[in-house]
Amino acid sequence: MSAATVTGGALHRHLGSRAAAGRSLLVPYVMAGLPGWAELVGEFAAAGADAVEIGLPFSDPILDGPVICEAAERALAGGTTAATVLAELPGLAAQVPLVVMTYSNIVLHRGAPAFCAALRAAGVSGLIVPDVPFAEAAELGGACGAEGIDHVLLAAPSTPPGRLGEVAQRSRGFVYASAVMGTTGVREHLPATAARLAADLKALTGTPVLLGLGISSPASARAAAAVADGVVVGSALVRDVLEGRGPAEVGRRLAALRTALDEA
Amino acid sequence: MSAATVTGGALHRHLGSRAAAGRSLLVPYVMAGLPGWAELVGEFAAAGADAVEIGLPFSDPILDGPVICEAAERALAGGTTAATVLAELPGLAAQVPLVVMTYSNIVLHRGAPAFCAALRAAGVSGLIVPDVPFAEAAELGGACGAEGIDHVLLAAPSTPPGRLGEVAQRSRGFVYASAVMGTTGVREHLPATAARLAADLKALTGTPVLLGLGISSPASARAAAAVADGVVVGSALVRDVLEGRGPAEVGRRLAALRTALDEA
Amino acid sequence: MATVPALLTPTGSAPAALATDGRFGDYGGRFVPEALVPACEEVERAFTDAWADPRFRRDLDRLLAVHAGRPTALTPAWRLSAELGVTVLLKREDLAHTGSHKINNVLGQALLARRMGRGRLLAETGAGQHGVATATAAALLGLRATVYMGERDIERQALNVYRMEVLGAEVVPVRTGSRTLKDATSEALRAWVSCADEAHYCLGSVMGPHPYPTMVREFQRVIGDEARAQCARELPTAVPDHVVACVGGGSNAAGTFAGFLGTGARLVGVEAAGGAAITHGRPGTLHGFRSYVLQDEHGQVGEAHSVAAGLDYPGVGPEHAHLADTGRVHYTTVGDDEVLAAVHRLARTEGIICALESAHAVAWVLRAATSGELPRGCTVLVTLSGRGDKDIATLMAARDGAGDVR
Amino acid sequence: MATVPALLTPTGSAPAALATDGRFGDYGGRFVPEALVPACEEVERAFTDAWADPRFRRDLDRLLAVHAGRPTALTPAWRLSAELGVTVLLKREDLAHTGSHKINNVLGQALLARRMGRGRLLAETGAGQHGVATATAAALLGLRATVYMGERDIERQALNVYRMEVLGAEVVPVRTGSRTLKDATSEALRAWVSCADEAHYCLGSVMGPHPYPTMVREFQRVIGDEARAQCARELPTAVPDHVVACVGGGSNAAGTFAGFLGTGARLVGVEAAGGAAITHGRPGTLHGFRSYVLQDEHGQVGEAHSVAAGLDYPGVGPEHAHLADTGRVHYTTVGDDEVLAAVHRLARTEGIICALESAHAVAWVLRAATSGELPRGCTVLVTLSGRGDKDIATLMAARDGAGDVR
Ligand SMILES: Cc1ncc(COP(=O)(O)O)c(C=O)c1O
Ligand SMILES: Cc1ncc(COP(=O)(O)O)c(C=O)c1O
Repeated sequence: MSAATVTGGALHRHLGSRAAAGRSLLVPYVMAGLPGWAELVGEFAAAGADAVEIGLPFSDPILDGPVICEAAERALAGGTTAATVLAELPGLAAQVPLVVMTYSNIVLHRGAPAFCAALRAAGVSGLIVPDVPFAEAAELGGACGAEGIDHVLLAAPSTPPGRLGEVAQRSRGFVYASAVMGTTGVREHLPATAARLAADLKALTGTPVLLGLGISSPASARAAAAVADGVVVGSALVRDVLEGRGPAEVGRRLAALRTALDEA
Repeated sequence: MSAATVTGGALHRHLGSRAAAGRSLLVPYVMAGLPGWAELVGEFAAAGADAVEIGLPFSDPILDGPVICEAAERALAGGTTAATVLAELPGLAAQVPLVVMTYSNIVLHRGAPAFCAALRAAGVSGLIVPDVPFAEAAELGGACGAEGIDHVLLAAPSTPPGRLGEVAQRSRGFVYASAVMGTTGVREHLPATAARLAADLKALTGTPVLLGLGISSPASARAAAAVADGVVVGSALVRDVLEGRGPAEVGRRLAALRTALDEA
Repeated sequence: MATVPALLTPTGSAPAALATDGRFGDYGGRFVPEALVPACEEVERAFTDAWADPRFRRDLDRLLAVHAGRPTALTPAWRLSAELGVTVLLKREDLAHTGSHKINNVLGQALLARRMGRGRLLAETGAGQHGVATATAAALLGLRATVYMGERDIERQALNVYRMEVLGAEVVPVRTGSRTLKDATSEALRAWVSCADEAHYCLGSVMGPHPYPTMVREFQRVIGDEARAQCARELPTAVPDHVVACVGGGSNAAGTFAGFLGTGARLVGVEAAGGAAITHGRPGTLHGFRSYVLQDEHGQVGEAHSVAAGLDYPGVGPEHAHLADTGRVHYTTVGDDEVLAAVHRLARTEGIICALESAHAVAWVLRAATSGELPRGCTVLVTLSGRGDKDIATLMAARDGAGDVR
Repeated sequence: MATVPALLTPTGSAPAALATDGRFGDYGGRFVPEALVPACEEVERAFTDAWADPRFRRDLDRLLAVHAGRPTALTPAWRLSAELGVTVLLKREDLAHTGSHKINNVLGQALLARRMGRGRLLAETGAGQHGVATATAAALLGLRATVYMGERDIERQALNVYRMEVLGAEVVPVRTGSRTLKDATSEALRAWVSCADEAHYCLGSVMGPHPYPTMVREFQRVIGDEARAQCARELPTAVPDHVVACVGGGSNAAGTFAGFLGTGARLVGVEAAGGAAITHGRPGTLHGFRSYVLQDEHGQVGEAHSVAAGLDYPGVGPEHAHLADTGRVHYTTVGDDEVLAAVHRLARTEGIICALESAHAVAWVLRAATSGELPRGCTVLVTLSGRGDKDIATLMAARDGAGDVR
């Protein structure tokens, strides 16, 4: 493994040390551009998030289920662009690291180096691009590295052992372990595939392994935390926003998840 | 030519002697089954018809234009059949010979011999079946001959010389000379094709040659009489009936035609 | 087979002069107004001449190949065969240009019209398939086309009407009688009387006055000739045990049977129960020929009723009447429900949505395989006369009207 | 031509292993979630293996022949050629079963799916042609089919929806985004993530993640290989001067061009003016591949708008992007009005109502013959990718909306 496999940026260090301290990590997702999204980042930090994922809406989000698809459509209809979001981020004075999640065309449209530079300028410390799999990640990884952005890679239940090792080694900030073969969405129980993948990944890396995709209830979060270093929670929170709940109320749902994790 | 070419029935003798006397023959058409059709036969006889054509309606009259098609449809819709018409004919005590005109399926449905016997029983003296051309006429001609019915054949502007001679020789009662390449209907002027055909036929036979198809006005009747032995008039009269004119009124139209012919 | 010698021209032989008087036993003939007789005779002469002319044959064969897409495939219906325990082969006229076998005939007649110096084609049409085919052939050869169509059919088949118009044809609404195919045919004959010198009447099936029943069969025999050769390659027995086709006017069946009359194959013609001239009609004359005709007790021609518009004709080609009388071909009927079920069955087993007309032949196979009339292990050739694209709206209406159809 | 070696497999040669990394210059690749990468790799392995296997080739060739009706005809457009002063040859994919070239690809993928032990096909569809073809191939091989279709397209294309249902496919309405093809493709990819172990994603054009652009081109190269051989028989020069095809995703064009890249023919790809990814797009990623994509200044993918539903796609196959960059193929656009006029012109001169998609290629020929871009006396091969039956309602609406269209 090259030097790139051992260094990491602010996100990497922040999550790594918290996980090392035994804390179950909680990373909620915010769709930028929805009403109150900026306040929600603050609420999440206050409610115990270890980092916040900022979704930049894209017209064709192939890893997202109906809830986040609808959120993206609404955000786009409201005029949200990568530029408007990145311009607002510094003003949030977020208390936790921010991780941008978006699709490759949004990144490549500006060019990966320019995009990563813009992320850094906006105070973002990590980037997740779900439609850039490991085999396509070299260019983007280089651009992230050049700007000190942690490039978070995804692993899936279908990922074969060899590549799982590479993903585990190369991912920065955390390894995004797909709990299920599927898209983002709200699922009742932690899928059976999750534990096995998390265990495999943890055996391969010291980088925190977070389970995401479909984790929505305190129960499933607790189950996930038992096998991984934490969880990413998206659709359950976004659905609240779509249904008109304000930042404080959505923040309370996150707090409940925090409690569940801490009790685990 | 066989004996059949020189003998003829009542219609043949009747029209032959009238024509020989220098009279322009007038044969009007009545669609059996339309309101007042029976009275109309009497009116026509009184108005100077030399014979009356009785149309038996058929569902698919391929030599008829819109007026007679509609008349046939109405007659059929009213329940008219060959049997009902033939049953009424003797009661008319018509003052002139009657010539039935219908299509081959109506004849063949009963069989030509039975049909011709029924014609004779009803007092009919002639038969016109426009979709039995000369080449198909042997069977029907034989059946007519056996019952003393005059089988009227059609000739057309397209009929080649050889067959024209045969039609002229074989036709009984009169030769039906199609004034035009077309169907029955109302036409303003005597078509140019008429004079030539009539002249050709008259050179081939002593049987009266009547022009039919499209002759409707006194002027065209007069023009036809100048080149032939008379006319068959159909659609102009049937149209009157369809438009609701009563037998007396329709009879007056025939009388006008008679006058035109007599003045010629 | 001595009764039907004209059908026995062997595949691929040099064109032989057709000697026929237009009679098929008691049937056929030329029951048209005297005015039309010369036109029919001229078509007869021109066709006899052309059919014996290798150049005409070559031109037609080339048109059929490069324009209409012949030869059409012979498809083994693998899954249906397995389900039925009977080897089913499908002759795929649905793949021919414009979607049915009708194109075979109209290309022949259009070439003939050009040879005769005619600048215009007249045609009747019911559902519109023959009208579309005629409009197509006319466009291809630079002729004008006038298509007569019943007013009711025009309403029901708006898409085909527009197809004809796009192809440059004039569609004339027919308002007489039942305002359907039967009346359109009468009207086309009437129209022909007044323009026979410049227009050729391009009749759509093996009906009408002589020489049409013979001529159209000859133009359609390419179906049977191809299928015969394809079966010889596909089947160990070379010839299928049974050959099945639907019968409206009877042209796809006549063309199919033409290839197999000289063999031992059992031939089956399937009529629509509501338009079964052979099964339910009586001898009569209609549209210039003598044959079985649906008619009432007074000799008035009846209306046919079938879910397949192309089988809505109260008559049938005269050669079929004769083949029925001699017993060489077995004619039978299937009902609308069986037909709809057959469309769905074939679609789901073979991926082919056939025309409702063609589905009559398929429906008979389904029934006969179940009843044992088709013994296990036998081979059946079925002509799929056309594709079902034109029938989708009808299928949807049938589904919505009766939930059990599928 | 050294830049595109994979396209040069000579016609009829023994199958050669396909060595490709899925890159066409800067384009192509596999931009899918990590979860889908193994599924793509498995398709790649299976395809590479199958394509080198003479038995697979034989099975596919036989299906294409006996079921889909290949080879399709090459039609000299006699009258149009005379009018234009240019020899126009039409490659008739409109005669293929289900009415377009889409069947070539789906039969290949369905056979592959069976070989991979998959019991189900997933597909996206816009106008419904690829959906119908997929449903057809699934029925034929006894697979289940699930077709994703935008809710707006479902409303606009009710007949094709019902055709798929008759064939036994499940049509799933997609309610995200613009509720058209683009969104249906996204949804099919999403669905594949959760069932990649039992379902094969049967993508409809030369797009998507590697190996789809290569695989679909190989399945479509039968168009170009056949046309090349047919041109050799038809033309004194053996190879036409120009080869023209419409470009939506780009599969009929890729298949056509594959037969002529190794020749001196000038190749022309015609996009819809309102969906011209190459002419008006910028490099981007969409649906798993990098290519030219219509997008706004923020990187959001645009909606395409064309009278031809099959060209309503904001991306284009990556190989086309590369062929555009290298200059080997000339890409251009035509507008809806020219396209409608081209449908009518071809219908009236050749008796062929082609698909609105295909009419883009025809429209370019009409324009280029007039402008002199096609010199008098030159030869042009035009791929007619499909038939226009599906478009009749659109043509009628265009007529009613704008009297001058004809
Ligand atoms: C597909 C199809 N099959 C069959 C027929 C019936 O005609 P024929 O019996 O002459 O083959 C038609 C007539 O329109 C048709 O369109
Ligand atoms: C007839 C026809 N042509 C062309 C296309 C465009 O696809 P491609 O560019 O992949 O050939 C379609 C797509 O639906 C089509 O139906």
